[in-house]
Amino acid sequence: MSKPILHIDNLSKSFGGLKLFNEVNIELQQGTINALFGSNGSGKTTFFNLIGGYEKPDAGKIHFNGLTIKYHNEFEIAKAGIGKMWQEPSVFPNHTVLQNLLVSDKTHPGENFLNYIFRGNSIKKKEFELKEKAQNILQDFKLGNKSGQLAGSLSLGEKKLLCISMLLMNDARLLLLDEPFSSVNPDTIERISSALSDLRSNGKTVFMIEHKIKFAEAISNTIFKIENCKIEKLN
Amino acid sequence: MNWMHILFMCEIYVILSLSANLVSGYTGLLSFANAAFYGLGAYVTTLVMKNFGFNYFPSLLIAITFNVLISFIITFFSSRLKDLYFTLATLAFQVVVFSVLYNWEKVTGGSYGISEIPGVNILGYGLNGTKDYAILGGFFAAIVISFFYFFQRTPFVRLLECIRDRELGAVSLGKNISYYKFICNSVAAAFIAIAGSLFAVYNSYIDATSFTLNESILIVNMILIGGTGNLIGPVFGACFYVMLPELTRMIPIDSTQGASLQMIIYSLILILVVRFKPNGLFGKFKFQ
Amino acid sequence: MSFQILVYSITSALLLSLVAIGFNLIFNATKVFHLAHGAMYVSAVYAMYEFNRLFKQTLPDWISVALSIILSLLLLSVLIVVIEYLVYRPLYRKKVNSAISLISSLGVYMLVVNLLTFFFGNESISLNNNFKIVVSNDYFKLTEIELLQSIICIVLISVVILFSKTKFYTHIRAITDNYQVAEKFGVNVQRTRIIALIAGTVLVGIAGIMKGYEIAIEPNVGLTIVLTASVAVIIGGVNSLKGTILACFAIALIENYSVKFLSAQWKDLLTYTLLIGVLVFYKQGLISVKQRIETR
Amino acid sequence: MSNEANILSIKNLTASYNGKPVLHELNLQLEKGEICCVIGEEGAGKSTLLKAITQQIKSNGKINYNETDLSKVPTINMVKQGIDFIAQGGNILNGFTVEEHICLSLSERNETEKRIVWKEIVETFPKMIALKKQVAGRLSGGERIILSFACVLATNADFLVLDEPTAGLAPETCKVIGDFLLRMKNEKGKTILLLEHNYDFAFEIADSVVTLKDGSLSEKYLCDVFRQPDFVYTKLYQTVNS
Repeated sequence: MSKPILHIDNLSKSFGGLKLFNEVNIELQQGTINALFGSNGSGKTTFFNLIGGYEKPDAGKIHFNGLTIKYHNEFEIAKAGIGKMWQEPSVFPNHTVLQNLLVSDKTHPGENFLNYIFRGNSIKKKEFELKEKAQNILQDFKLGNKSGQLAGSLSLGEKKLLCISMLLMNDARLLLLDEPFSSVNPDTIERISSALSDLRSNGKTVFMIEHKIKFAEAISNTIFKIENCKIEKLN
Repeated sequence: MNWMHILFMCEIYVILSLSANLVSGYTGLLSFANAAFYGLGAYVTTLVMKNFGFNYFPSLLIAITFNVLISFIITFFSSRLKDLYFTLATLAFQVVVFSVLYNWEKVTGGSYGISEIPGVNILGYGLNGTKDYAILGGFFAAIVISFFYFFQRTPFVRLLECIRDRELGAVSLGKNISYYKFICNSVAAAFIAIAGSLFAVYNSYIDATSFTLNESILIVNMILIGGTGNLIGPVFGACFYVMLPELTRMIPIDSTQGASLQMIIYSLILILVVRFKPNGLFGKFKFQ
Repeated sequence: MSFQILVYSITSALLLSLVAIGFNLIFNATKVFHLAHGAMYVSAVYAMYEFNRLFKQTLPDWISVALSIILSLLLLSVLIVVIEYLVYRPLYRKKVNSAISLISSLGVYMLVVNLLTFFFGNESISLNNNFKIVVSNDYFKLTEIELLQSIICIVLISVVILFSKTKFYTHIRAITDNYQVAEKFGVNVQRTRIIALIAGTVLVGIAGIMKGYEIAIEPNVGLTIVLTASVAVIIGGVNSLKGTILACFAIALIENYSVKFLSAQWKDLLTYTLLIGVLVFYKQGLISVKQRIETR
Repeated sequence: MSNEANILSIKNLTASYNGKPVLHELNLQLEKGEICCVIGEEGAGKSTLLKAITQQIKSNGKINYNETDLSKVPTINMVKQGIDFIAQGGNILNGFTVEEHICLSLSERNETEKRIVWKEIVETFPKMIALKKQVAGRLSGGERIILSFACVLATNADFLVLDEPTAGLAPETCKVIGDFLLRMKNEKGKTILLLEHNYDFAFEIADSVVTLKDGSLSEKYLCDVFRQPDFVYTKLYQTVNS
């Protein structure tokens, strides 16, 4: 029983007078794919915003492998390893696919400004390393041929694939995907689900919101359902 | 037409527009506070040189650190406010700094300004005449231009542009947005301090009226007409705007009307550039 | 003595709310941070001055004043429609971000004010302010023009409050929200924009003329006036006219009482620090509805 | 389907959207009271087709509805012309409450009609009444689509153009929308142009199907053919969505 990567204990949240969650307790195991279903307006996106630290819960705590999520700045939670893909995938449109990946890496030389002045040549070496890593990831996601193309010109499906590969480059351990399969054609769905199972095989955890139940069920280990402000585990 | 004076003014405005471009071109936030930092740079250098008797270069360093500290305010604005309200906050900051410089008699000499500012002497050789100052100005301008030339090659700029295009995307990748905005604002404020101090020692008399909101609008004009997000745009914008008043001096009208005529031309160009060429003549980044 | 300041604050608050309501209407209808509003304020006084000088010889006094007011407001409306067609509409079509519309409006402001100083010189002008004191007791003195101002303002403000119940104001609110969806609901966006612009400009024109009778108007006082009005609009909440009016009273009181302690030259500093404070700490006033996170 | 003249006829329509040419020489005819579904994946030009019909973007080619040339009708009078539409994600004014949305759509109707329509909305979309005072900006994706349908019911237009009404909706909501559209067609004889990429939903309710691929339309297949015994159904099903 590997230790839970994400542990939520009695979380409750209401949104503009509407009670969304009260006393929700769930745990996600490391290296699994989990899907979350729920009728419309049941607050699935709000739930992901809570985990990502973009919204404050009314009560309850969220633990991500030992670290309790604090709510003053969102980027720290993302740095700790929770990657988030929005419903509208947030790729950088005016940069090439390769540049998108380079920027997503945690150790991107842009991190701190001062080492430009003192360690100029280590920057070039680091840049070469990152390009190497980015190319491999692109091959795995079969986006290799598009590495020079501007991210803005990709189709929605490819943007979602690029977004997932950026999170992988960012070494996110828990990936929150908001509707990865919606309004995407079948062969891209195939590519996305094979990418997700690769992620699972090298120890990443995926937590996704999805309406296309038959695609989500096919690849998820556990399924959760939101039912009148509670989240239950189905299988 | 005194060519040395024009050259010196070109150097000052190249430094100013390149720094303004760093704030607006790479973070996508349009700031009207550049003239405020220009004024603060000038006043701090003058006050340090006159009251504490320091030489030019140490007081320049003090002015730079002072401007960098003050630039925290702009970073605070940029982390909380989005495009329109950020621009508005910097406009208000500009007017506040101007009215402090203009009204605080005890320290800044109020509306009379400060005169007899000591000149610059390097290793005993005192600079005098516009030719010497043009050389000093050229030296500083060269530093600023080469800094930006190499700055554009680094991966740091790529990250800045990504943050500018999709801030939320960068946050969800764990990038600390305000750190990068702080870097841009403080480096820009430091360079602007150099321009301010150069103007003070060159003119040997400064008063608040040369650091008004109109000055900020002029600097914004420069990066808008030249275009942002690269090197040629701001440099061209600066030289164009320094040449322009020389032409209006040709037309036989009295000086007060001349000033209004200049502002009429600036505002007309501003409106036309924003409407027809939003990313300026050479610029890459469009304020869309 | 302090009661006199209270009375003075009320009259200046009423005047400020005329400008602020005009600004609010235009900002909501066109999403442009209409700094040129200040230029309209000043050019109303200049137009009034010129028309009055023209008609004074030929017509009896009060007819020439009435005629000049109407002609000045007409001239302003034509001017704002020209600005809409030449500057604001192309930007609206290109869906430009709001900082760019702020600069263009600032460009228009600079253009109009400097055209005025180019032709009429830099000195301030005033419309014969030799008015006798109508109400005077040991508490406060009220000159004729201030009384007239207050009455006109109260009338106009109540007209505007009634107006905010009509279909037309819901159209403005719809355009503020999302003009494409508003078009689907049958809201004629172009026409509403023009009407809002003209209504706002007429209001600010009247405010300018009335102030012109009270004190001398400097050509570049417009920017401070419109930015003070924008502070009221932001504090009062961008989409509530009543909020704007209440905020105008608050600002007028703060400004006038503080001028009593520190000297008048610091008045600008106070207004702009107030603007910064409101912008930075009063986030709620800017985003009228708490949108969902992704649309941030 | 009645053999009246085509209520809507689109002849060699070409349109482009922010610079890129999207639709090439489109031809489509709809009879009155027909639910026609245009199937195409995202980026094939469905939203552009909606924007072209409702004159939100300029396009060349002829679009006639009830013998009136739509290029002369601006978007704001579309409802008077009897045409209503729902863009992708629903048409929502964030600052307006649910009630204000419906009043806006009812603005052209007199008092008696208003009461009748309100009663009808309460029956078909009970959830809307619970959210009556709720500000639309806080509604979830599905609730926004249902609110848009309530507005469509309020304007009572005869021709509806719907762009991916079921995108991102849970199955039971799709069911509600499907029944609503069928009721609109059968009881009120409305013509509906459905732009969808979700096949199962489209096939249940559509009378005819057309595929849109890279901006050009295929032949129009009548759905009854699909509803024949199984083997025909599966064969044609593959060809259509190849």
